[in-house]
Amino acid sequence: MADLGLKAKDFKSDQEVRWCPGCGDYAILAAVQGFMPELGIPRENIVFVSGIGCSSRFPYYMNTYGMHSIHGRAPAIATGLSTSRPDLSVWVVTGDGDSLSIGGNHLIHALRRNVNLKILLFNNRIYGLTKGQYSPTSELGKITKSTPMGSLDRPFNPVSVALGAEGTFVARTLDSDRKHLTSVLRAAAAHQGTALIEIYQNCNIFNDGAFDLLKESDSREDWIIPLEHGRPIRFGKDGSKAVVRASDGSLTVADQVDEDDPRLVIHDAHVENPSYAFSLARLSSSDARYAPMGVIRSVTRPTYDHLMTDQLDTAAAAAPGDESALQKLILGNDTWQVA
Amino acid sequence: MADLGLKAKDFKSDQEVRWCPGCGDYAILAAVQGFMPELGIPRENIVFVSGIGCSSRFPYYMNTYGMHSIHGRAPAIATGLSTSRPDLSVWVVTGDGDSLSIGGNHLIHALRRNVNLKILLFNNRIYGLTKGQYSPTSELGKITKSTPMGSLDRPFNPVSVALGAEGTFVARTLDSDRKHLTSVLRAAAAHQGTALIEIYQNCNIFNDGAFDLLKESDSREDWIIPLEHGRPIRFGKDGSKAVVRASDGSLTVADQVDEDDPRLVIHDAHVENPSYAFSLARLSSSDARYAPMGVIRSVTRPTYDHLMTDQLDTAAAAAPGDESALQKLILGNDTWQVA
Amino acid sequence: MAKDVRQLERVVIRIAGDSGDGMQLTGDRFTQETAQFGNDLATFPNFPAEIRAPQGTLAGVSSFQLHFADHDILTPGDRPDVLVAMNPAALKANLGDLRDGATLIVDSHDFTTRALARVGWDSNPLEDGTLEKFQLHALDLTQMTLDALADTGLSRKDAGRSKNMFALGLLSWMYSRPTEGTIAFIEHKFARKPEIAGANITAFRAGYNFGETTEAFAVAYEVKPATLPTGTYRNITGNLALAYGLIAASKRSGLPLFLGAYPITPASDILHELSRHKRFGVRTFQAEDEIAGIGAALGAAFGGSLAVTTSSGPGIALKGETIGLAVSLELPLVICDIQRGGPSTGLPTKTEQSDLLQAMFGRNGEAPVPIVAAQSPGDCFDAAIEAARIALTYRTPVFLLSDGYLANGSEPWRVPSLDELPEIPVCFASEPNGPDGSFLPYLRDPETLARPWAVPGTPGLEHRVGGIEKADKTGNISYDPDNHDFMVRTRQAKVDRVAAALPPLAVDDPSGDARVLVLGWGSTYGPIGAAVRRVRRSGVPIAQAHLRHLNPFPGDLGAVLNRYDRVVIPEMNLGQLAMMIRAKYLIDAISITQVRGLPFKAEELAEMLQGVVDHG
Amino acid sequence: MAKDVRQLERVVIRIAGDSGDGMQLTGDRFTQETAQFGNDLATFPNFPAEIRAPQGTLAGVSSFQLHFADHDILTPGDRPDVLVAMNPAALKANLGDLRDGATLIVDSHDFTTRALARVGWDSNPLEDGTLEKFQLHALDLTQMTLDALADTGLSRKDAGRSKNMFALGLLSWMYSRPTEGTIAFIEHKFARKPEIAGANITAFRAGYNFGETTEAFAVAYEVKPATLPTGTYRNITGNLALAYGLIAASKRSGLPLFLGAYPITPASDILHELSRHKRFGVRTFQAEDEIAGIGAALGAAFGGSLAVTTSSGPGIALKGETIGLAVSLELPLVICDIQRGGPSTGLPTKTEQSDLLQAMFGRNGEAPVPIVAAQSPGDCFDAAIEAARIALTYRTPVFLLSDGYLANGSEPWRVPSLDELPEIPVCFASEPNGPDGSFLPYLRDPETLARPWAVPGTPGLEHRVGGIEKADKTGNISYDPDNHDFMVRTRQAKVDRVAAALPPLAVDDPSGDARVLVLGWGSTYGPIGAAVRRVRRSGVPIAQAHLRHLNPFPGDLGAVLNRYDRVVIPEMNLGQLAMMIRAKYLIDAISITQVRGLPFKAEELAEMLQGVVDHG
Ligand SMILES: Cc1ncc(C[n+]2csc(CCOP(=O)(O)OP(=O)(O)O)c2C)c(N)n1
Ligand SMILES: Cc1ncc(C[n+]2csc(CCOP(=O)(O)OP(=O)(O)O)c2C)c(N)n1
Ligand code: SF4
Ligand code: SF4
Ligand SMILES: [Mg+2]
Ligand SMILES: [Mg+2]
Repeated sequence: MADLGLKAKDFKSDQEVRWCPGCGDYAILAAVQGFMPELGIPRENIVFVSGIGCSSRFPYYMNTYGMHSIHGRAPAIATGLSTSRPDLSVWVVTGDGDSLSIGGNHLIHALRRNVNLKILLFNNRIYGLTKGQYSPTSELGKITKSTPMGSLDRPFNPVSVALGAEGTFVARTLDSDRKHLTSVLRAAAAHQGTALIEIYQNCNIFNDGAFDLLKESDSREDWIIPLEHGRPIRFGKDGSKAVVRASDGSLTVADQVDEDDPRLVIHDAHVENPSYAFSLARLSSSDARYAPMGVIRSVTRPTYDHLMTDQLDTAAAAAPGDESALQKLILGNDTWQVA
Repeated sequence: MADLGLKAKDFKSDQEVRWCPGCGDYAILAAVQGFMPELGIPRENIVFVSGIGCSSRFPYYMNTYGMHSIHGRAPAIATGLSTSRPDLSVWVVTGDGDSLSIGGNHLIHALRRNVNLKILLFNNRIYGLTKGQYSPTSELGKITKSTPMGSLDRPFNPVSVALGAEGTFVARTLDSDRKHLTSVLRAAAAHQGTALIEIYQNCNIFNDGAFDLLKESDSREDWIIPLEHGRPIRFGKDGSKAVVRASDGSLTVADQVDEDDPRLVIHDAHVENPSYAFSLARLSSSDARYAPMGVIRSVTRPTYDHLMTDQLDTAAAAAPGDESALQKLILGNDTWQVA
Repeated sequence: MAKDVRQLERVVIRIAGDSGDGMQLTGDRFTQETAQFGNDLATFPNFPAEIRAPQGTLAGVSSFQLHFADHDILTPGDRPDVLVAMNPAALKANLGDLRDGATLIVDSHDFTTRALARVGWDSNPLEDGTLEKFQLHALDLTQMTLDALADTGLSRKDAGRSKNMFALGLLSWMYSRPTEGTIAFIEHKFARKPEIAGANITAFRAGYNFGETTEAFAVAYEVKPATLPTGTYRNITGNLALAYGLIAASKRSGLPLFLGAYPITPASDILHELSRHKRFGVRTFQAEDEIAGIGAALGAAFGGSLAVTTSSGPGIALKGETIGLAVSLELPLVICDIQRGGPSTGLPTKTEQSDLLQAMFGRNGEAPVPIVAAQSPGDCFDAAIEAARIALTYRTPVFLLSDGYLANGSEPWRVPSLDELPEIPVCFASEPNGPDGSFLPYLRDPETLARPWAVPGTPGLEHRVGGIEKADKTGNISYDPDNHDFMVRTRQAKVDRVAAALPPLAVDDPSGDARVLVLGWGSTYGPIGAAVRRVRRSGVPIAQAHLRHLNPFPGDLGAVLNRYDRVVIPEMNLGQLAMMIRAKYLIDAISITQVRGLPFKAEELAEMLQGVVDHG
Repeated sequence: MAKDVRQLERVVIRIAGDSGDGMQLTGDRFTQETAQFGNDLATFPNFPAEIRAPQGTLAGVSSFQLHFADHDILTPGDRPDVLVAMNPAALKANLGDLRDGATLIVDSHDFTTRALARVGWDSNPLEDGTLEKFQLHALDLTQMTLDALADTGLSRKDAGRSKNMFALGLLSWMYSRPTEGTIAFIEHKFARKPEIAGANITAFRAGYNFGETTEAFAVAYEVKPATLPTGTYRNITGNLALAYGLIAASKRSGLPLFLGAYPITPASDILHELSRHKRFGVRTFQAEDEIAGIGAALGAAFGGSLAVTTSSGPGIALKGETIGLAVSLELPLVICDIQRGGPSTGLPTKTEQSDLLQAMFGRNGEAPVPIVAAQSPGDCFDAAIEAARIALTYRTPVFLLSDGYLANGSEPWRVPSLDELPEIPVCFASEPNGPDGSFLPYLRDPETLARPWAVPGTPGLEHRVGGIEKADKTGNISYDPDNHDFMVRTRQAKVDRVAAALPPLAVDDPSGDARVLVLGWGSTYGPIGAAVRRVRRSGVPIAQAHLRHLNPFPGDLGAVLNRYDRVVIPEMNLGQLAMMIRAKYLIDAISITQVRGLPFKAEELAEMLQGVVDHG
């Protein structure tokens, strides 16, 4: 990518950032602003579209084009933008409520269409902006303002949802790990099509510590399952834990796995069949604390935007689309003259 | 279940059935009416709720309570009904457009909540009622009124979507196979929670023959993969094809598989981890013609309706809910008298 | 045998049969022949909501009405002079609409006891005197078709399918229509199935010849061509004209067209039509729902497209929140509402004008949106261009109201030359407009109050927009009370500004003596015009004005209304325009309403207008 | 030292600080003390849309205003007599609202050059004469708090958090408030963190003692208890009263309550509150979106619950299609719209009355819905019961309009005894009502035009309902034109019928001499009442009437309006009620509008009313 001489600060808008002090959103903002120069795309060709929620204030802080739209609809709006302007780099910023509650349908349809969007899903497992109701990613039994006796509905696993919806690129990362976050942004930017990045984000006001296990030095190595394409999936403090394939074909976590254990799984983000990625995602269902992190799936498929442009080009090549052609069209085949 | 002496005809309403002659909906209606007496539930405790579409006319033809609602919203409406009236047997009838296009979000949320609904998704891979636009289950490249150069978006696999959305019961069947359809209805009715049944249905006007491969005697055995819990997944004209587990853990179809081949997969609908069911569903991605049929997944989880009732009961047991308790509540703790 | 040919000034024909009988196609063809011949005409297709309702039932009847004349006409006619009924259900369902003495051509083939019972007849109306007020021709059209096709080797079922062509042939003879067009059409349509093409042509010719030969029909009729303004004409439906209007607006503004839509009757055909014109740079996006449809359109508007979304009432209801966002973003967007019977799912295939107040007020907060309405099928073309002009000029969402009657109805249309159409100049912002090279996305054009449209890709104009209240000029989030009051009033003022550039309202008051003005909007144009002519023919002066712009009203509307003693407003709703007029001008407008899913009948409306003239 | 205690009739106090400073809590406590003491009062909380805007910025200022008096009052007051400002931003943001001579208590702790620059001050207003019009008390409240807590072992940061309690203590002393309640409250609230409880109590007492001891405050004030109608009182906010009203309606109708809702400011608290009352059989369902929220409620209504959905403007816009379905199904449903500033996301935490026309017309087709509005926080209780009564009696969706000002504002409320509340008799259909033991789900009650409510589980009454037009009586699908016209008019007639059972409109016209009537609705009740009092105090008669029912209007409204020369309608929108009144009664009502996200100020409104009285 071209080096345009841009710096992180070139991506800071003049608007004061207004999240709560300590909010995980700050770190994500900094990481994104820090990554943007790498894209090699002039600021004017970048657009951030968001819904509503704390996280959705994001576009105001980016010195690019931006739209802070309405709750849940950012993927739909961005689809129209990207499809009509495939020359742009279109990013969507959304929260767990915005994207998986009210906006769930637009999200899954963007994924199946493979529109060229990079979707950053800030998952804090709570409704921040409306002050602390449970969200579709809150754990079962969650006590919140709207669920004083505990929530009753099983949370979505956003990665499973995306894979069930034919997603071509699905990744997960953590607000506080800037290096990892940046590497995932890089992979997403390189992907042609819809890239969904789930970013675990701490809401220190309404759901503080939701991801502490993945952040604290004495526990994070036990629960983060780092994924790197082509590398065995090993983790744990001493590196002895690993993801292995059980005899029934399912993936599980095992301890004390040798380097040459045949059960050891080598991560392959590019398998066409999403079943493998799905199994990875479901490691969290055996123990909710497991968090596979990194690019879970990344496969190549034509993008909706380009397919549409191709159809327009094909049609234009087959028959003229100029003013006289339009005049002919409007006239149709059955005319008569009144003199 | 109690035999109430009801017959199929008791479930026929006095309304004239108005689908196109030859439409697959007729067969489904007959199968459902034929199955209803088995439920052992009095007609007045059964409710059919539908959205909009050809298929959604269904409730008018059932001599039960019914609501023909609006496009895509039946799962939401039925959720309110079932949650407030857990004594009822609530059935949802929907089409591929109704449930997966406009109604996708309500569907996936009903599934994750595990509301006690039996959802019959009539998948004809087309919009019937609005006269033939492509639907989210239409195959890529489909030429329809709204896609004269072919559709560009990858279809949903409804089973994958449901599994990605934490569905506890997911099954598939065929309009024309009454016996199979009935067996699946039976299993769904027995399930506690949301049961999604995808029913392949022929629209002979706008998408005729979509499932011919699964119906015609010279091909159906090659493409239908029949699933029975506890039984090896074998099919093919001579029964020599089977679903096998490849060395990388994925499921594929193989020919000439012996009875004792260790790769042979024994169907287990009750595995808690949905990865297995997901892999089954994805057999269609290796060859779109493969159609696993039957109960793909059926696991036990408490239903949303009952959990809510339990919370009400618990609350009522902990403190009175009578008129004088209400009076106290309204008074609050900080009152004063004006004499 | 030489037959009588009698001259008529006008004829109303209705053909009716099962939804599977091809009535709409037959009607279309007869319309084309008639248009080719040079008559003025208006059509009214009417079909059931079911795709194929069960054969032979009342619910399954599909019909097509055509009014043609040697002078200009305005409606498809109130009461048919001729009914062609292909089965008992079609006869029963339409009988009540006929004028006394009308000609009845009935296919007697299916008049079996069973079929009769199915529609509630216990004796055969063809025989029991039920039809004595009419000139009945009971003919076994089906059998004659089968006979004509006996040698083709087609199955009975397939051959029977051509009976509509037999009927069309007969009608073509009766009304002296040219036949070449139909034959060419059949050849083209069934190019891949020559045996079907052949059968249809044979049946069509057989029907024609049957008219020519048999004694059953003593007279043929002729309706002379009408004298219309000079030009090249074609027949066009409202939805087609609307789609063409949008493409034309795209060409005239130099912006690519983007449609975000979800299918819904009776709007779907606009999506279908536009999806066929990719070579003109038209992008159509079939969205997952109406909200995504308008959302995608709004995204495309942000990117610099001429953005459009199309739907009908229930879908428009879903778009309300996003329309509010568009108001707040001040981006151009054309929202087409092809109205149908409501509330809720209502009567999907029937017409109504009951979304006017939804268009005005169907969203939260003070969110004004200009509204234009089309008045006839061909006029949908001009209305679409006008909606696009307002949207692009004022940077605002605009409602374009049409309805089921316009959408599917057709009329001869003088095809404009593209370069006679108004140009729609659009100028994207390209330079900073604020102090120190800054960009102020809400700095307004003093005349139109439009804000600059700076599309992504323009260096130096990077900016953010959103649905939270914005500070004047900068567009930054602002919770300032005075700013909010100012912005609310400014958005309203911008919409009001549209009136400044509108031409004066045309009032049709030939004698200048009228004391009563009939005010209308939308598809009632035809019926009102026809009713007004009737009233005038009885010697009473009466004035007519029809609103293209419903919001804002043309600036001189108040003055026009005040010139008359009484203002009457006929509407296919419970009085929605009447309410707006009463509130704004405080005049005691009389509301005439009918909510029957059908256009007004000119005759009935004329009587009601006469009543107002007579009794005030 | 003995101090002066001076009597006052009324005081308006505003406390302001960073959103993190606990201003709302402090205000609530002071309000409770004041209520306990027996003053009449009204409150106005005002906070930013951000959860925690950055500290020390204007955008982050949160404030709470309390008006209390020895007589009954109607509003939280226009201009504070006292402002407590906890930092420079709070001072700057609120200064403009003070009356001359007001008392200013400022925490001087943070008045550093940097903090001042942050809000655009380049010199220190505490020192540069900016505040000379006011009685300034610049005190280092933070430092005093820290000093008071020096021995507790708390960190500086934690100790500093108690400065709001210090301020509250000081205020409590100044206005002679009882303190036991606050101490008990703190103990209860921090029961699990005794060291925090202790610190807060210490700070509170320190503030109180500071007032008592220091010479800075020469006088304390006393505002005598007000004389209000006898009864048991409590302080209550609108959202809480609304939630209680719904539970009460559930008890009085004998139906279980079902709420389907999606969180949105300022409606969420109703969901929160109701979710806490499961023991009363209340089911709350937090849906995936607003459409599912109302959908679930409608499903529950079909099943026989008292069904409710709550939202604010943007969410209501999404519910339009489903409201239309509810109109068509004719099922009871209460739709609460807690209005906020629009359009679009607008001003989420500010108040507005701009959804009236959305409630009237925000859906496709002719879909009339009754509308009731609450006029004060406590009145939300009665309004909820009235909405439920209409919904259940007439089997119709009903809009209940409240707004952000009522939702969060509070007032003393005479707690009703449950058995004084109206009973809401509901009778489910249990028997066939048609020929041959059939059930006719659309056979209407001749008086109310309500259709029977036959809930699933009732043998023999199995039936189907849907959104397609239904035949009269049977409810079967019907495309018949005359039936449609009839049903459209019948649904309208049913809603109009609601007026028949309404009491006559109360008009407040003490002298009977007024020539001008002020007509209002919703939360403008307080400001209008206060303004009217002011006008009257100047010796000019003026009448006031306030509408609980916006659709239909009370039957005698026309007669009332005609008794006056002029009708003035103040609204926090661009004139929505005025439009409805003008259209219906053809009177030239004068619209006074303000769209500032804030209630009218009584003083300004009084001036405008005076203007109308003087100049017509
Ligand atoms: C149509 C609509 N419904 C509801 C809301 C209120 N609302 C705003 S943000 C939000 C949820 C925020 O949660 P999430 O998406 O997780 O974002 P977060 O604030 O946690 O970053 C809700 C319910 C709204 N603004 N618009
Ligand atoms: C809000 C709304 N949008 C669109 C429609 C139009 N519509 C009715 S049914 C339908 C799709 C039907 O397809 P499907 O759900 O697959 O049902 P099928 O007719 O194939 O059984 C559409 C788009 C509508 N009735 N309401
Ligand atoms: S409420 Fe939570 S998510 Fe929102 S800004 Fe504050 S810390 Fe961040
Ligand atoms: S259009 Fe298709 S789905 Fe609809 S009734 Fe006809 S055959 Fe069935
Ligand atoms: Mg969140
Ligand atoms: Mg379908």
